[in-house]
Amino acid sequence: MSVADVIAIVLISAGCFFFLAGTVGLLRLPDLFSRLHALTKADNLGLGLVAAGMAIYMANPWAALKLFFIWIFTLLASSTACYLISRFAREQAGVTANSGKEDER
Amino acid sequence: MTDFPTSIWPALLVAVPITFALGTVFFAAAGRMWSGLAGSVATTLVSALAIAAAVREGGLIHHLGGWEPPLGILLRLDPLAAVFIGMTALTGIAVSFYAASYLRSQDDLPRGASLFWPLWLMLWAGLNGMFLSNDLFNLFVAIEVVGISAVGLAVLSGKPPALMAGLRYLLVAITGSMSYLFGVALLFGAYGTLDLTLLSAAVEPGATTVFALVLMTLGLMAKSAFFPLHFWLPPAHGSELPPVSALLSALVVKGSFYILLRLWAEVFGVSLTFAAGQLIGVCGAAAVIWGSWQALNQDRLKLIIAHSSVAQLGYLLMVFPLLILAPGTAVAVASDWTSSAWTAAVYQTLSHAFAKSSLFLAAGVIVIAAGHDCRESLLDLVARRPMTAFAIGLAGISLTGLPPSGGFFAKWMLLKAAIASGQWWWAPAVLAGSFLTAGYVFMILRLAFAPGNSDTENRPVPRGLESAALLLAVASFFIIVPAEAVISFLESSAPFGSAIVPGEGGVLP
Amino acid sequence: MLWFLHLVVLFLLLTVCAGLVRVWRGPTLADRLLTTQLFGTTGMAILIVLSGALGEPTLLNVAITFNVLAVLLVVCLVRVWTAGKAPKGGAS
Amino acid sequence: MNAMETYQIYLTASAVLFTTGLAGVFMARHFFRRIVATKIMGAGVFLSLVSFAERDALEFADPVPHAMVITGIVVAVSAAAFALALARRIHQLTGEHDFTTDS
Amino acid sequence: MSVWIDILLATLSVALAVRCLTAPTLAQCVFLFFAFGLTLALAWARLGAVDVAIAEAAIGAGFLGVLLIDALRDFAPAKEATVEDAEGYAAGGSAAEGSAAGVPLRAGRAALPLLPLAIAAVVFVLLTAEAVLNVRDGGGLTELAQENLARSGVDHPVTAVLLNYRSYDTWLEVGVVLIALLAIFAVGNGGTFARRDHVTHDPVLEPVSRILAPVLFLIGGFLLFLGKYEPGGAFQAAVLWGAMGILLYLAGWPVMTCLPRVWWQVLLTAGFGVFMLLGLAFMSGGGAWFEYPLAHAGNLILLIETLAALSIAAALTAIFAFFHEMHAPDATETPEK
Repeated sequence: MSVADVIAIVLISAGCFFFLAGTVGLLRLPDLFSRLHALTKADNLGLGLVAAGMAIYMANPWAALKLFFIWIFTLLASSTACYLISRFAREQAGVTANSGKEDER
Repeated sequence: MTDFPTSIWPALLVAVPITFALGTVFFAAAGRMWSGLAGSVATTLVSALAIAAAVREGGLIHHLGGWEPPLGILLRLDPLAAVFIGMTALTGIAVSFYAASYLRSQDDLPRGASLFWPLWLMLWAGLNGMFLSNDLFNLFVAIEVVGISAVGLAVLSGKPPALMAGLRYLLVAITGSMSYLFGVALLFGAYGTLDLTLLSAAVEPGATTVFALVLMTLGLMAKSAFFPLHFWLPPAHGSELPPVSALLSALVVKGSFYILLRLWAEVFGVSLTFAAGQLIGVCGAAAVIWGSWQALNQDRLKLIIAHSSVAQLGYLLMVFPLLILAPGTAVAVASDWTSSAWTAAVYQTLSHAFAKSSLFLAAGVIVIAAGHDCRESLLDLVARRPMTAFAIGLAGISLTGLPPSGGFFAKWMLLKAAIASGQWWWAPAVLAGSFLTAGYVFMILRLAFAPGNSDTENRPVPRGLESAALLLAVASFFIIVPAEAVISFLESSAPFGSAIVPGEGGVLP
Repeated sequence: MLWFLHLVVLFLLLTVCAGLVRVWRGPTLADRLLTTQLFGTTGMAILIVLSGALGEPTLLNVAITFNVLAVLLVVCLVRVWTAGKAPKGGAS
Repeated sequence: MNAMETYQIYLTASAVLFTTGLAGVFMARHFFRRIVATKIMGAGVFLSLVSFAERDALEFADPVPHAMVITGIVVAVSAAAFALALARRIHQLTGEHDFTTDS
Repeated sequence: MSVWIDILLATLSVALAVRCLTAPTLAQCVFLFFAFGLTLALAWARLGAVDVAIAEAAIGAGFLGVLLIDALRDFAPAKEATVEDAEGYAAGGSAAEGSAAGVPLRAGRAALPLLPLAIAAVVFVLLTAEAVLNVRDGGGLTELAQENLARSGVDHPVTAVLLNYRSYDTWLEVGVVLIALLAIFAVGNGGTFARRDHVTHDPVLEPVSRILAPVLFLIGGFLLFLGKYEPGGAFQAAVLWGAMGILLYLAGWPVMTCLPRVWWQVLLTAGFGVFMLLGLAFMSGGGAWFEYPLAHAGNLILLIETLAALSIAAALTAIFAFFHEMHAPDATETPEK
């Protein structure tokens, strides 16, 4: 196993950790907005680390470029999506106020 | 098997209607009508020329993209396909002229009604493609072209009952074609080819083939509205615009029947058994009795005609048990009745297509004249609309199977085949169906001769509408005249006239 | 190295399964949206890892396509559900 | 478990998916669910085709089933879109969302 | 190890499908359907069907998903968005818990005999599995497709099948999209679109659409061009371009009314029409329909793919716009088709 592979393994493992954190956050956190917060971390960091690890593993500049685009794109997408979701949730009759209560069901 | 010469006609049969269909999209309502009519005339001409060429050469083929099967797709205009294409052309041209006149004379139609033309020409191309195709997957695509455009036509009136019936029809169509496609997937997995001819040489008995057979048969039966999967047909055909009802009942259900017939006769022989044939025959007999009985109990003319379709389609199913050889029967002996049974299938298809479309067109005339299609609308029809009444009479006689009509010839051949093959038990069903059919036909005719009340409306009807209905009724009556020539043409090539020889390990014991 | 990549795929799939619970429980549409968003990202990570594991770099194109359309879905959902309240698309 | 090849796992799944979709088409009542059920049925069919393609792979997987599946997906989506349009129109005109009031 | 991936994926897809059909609310049904689409795309990837995965992601999950979401506006009461669901009239308060415990499909009035049906379903699954697993190895057409690749004008076998060996199917399929569009117009009022004269100023959506739309266009073109060499091609590109149209439409741009009617008509029919006419043109030289001279096959296929992608993209955008405006039928109308 070469040094590059070890670096890739470390990066991908770290990415997996963030995905795990995001999922746990999604399941355990009490209300929508904290869940939203948790998820953004998972999206950006988790995918970024996995992509970086795979770029090193594949050792192919063309693939690395694509991976980089995928990541940038996810950043753009997830921030837009999170903004839209939170705005949507706010517009829909005050989720902020009672989302905690609804979650108790 | 396919030593027919290559020709461009099969390609043109699909390309010409589509060219005109695309042309109609560019026009507003009036221009759409004229370009649509031009397309219908052109397609009919191409069909006539193609059939003439097929008669001359015995059959034509076309390798699409220049690739041989199994890699490419083969279009194959054999005599059976030619007869079905001819049926489509004759019905199509009459209905096109009717529709042109009808759509122009009705002013309460929704704005989308002029979409009739592109959808109908696409449907026509799809039907031609279906009859020509020699490839299982291409048949699936053609089925979808036909299915979606047929439902599109069915909902043109925009009324809630038509939409409801249309959605039900569409769901049945999607489910049926998915079921068919699953069968295709299994056959492709097992034999590595999609070409019907190659497949018929390769197919072996076994669980896979049996399962594919069951799936494809059920899927196609649902699309053809064969009993017991007919539930969607009466509401759909009863609520459409009259020209659309005529097209759908005459042509669209026949498309799936054609595929079913081809598959059973050419591909699935080894997996069929005598019992399987009997089972599907029983479905047919039940359809004949049940559909006719329902038709007798309807109040609205269009619903009578729609239920009658269920019954008449039942006759087509009764052909299958007669084609399958009983254990221990020699092929040579069977040729007596298999030829009659094939003739019955083709003639029942033709006479039903013409008679049923004629009846629906006539019903459209009555709806225009009286404003509705309840029983009262028929009163005194003979005096008010003699031409329409005459069309209904002729078509009704052909449906009932009274001599010397086309329908009579079909039912006579069916009886002959049933007796000759020793399967006499189909005869009572055929006869009972005829009696019940006579019941509702004479119910209609009795009303037509009855004196009407003075307050029955009688609005003017464009003359073209009545002539189209009459033309088709005459066609359904007189197709018996060229019978000998048609049959000798059909007999020149398999699968017409051949028996289905069951193999070991078939679908039923 | 391959075994590691397979392990990663398996692990990410399991997180998807866990995330499903949120789709079932909701409680609000926004929560489900959020989970779908997470699915999209995790699915992309799986695709990336798979493309390495199978030696099929073209799988990255699938990831790109998915990525783009996931945004469209979210945009559409929010737009569609708020259309009744926000000033409408200029028709007025 | 190791005796089972990749394509066989997905073939089994395809059979189950097809049945699920078929049951859904007949048993679900809301138009919307029936339409989704036809899509699931289709997914089962396509999965079986792609599985066969993987089984027959040489240098690359069999391209013919792949092409068939792409065609099939487009056709199925077109049909589903049409069905959805019909269902929505019915809902707007009558307020119905299943076939219960239909004859 | 990889076997477990496959088993997990297969189980997950089946579970999602079942759950999708039995979910108590339509919104859940839609989201589970997305998740199902995702697992399916991963399954295609595992099976080496990259083209199918792109098509599934683009059309099956993306486009149909957008339509399903839009249909939710009609079918699901709007308050479902914030307050937990139940289809209003349905099985009562604890709908979510009840069906999580295994109450199947809303049986309602006509309570179907569930046990026999369940048994029938199990028997059917077993029969299907038996038939499917015992399929003999037919060998497929891999070898033939590979042998003839040099004569097809492209380097990617799936594209060769789609646009050369079986181009007739593909052509009809482009036709099916057009027919579906016409049929959808027939359902409504003949295809009219509300005129939008100005852009709404959505603070996020507008800049996003400005950035994302060109990116979508580029990725679509990229996939189209790649189709010659590796997975990609007309349909995938079409959906990305269609997605661009839908995005611009949603952001408030006057997508459906910015072009004169006749241009839309040309755009919608060009793919289908030119595909056919090119085939016919070469047929007049003595070949077969859709047979292209080898020297030009590659370029002709690229041309056909481009036009087909444009047409399908236009059709998808029009279908979505039509769906979207179905909800507000009283908008000012301008005849489109």
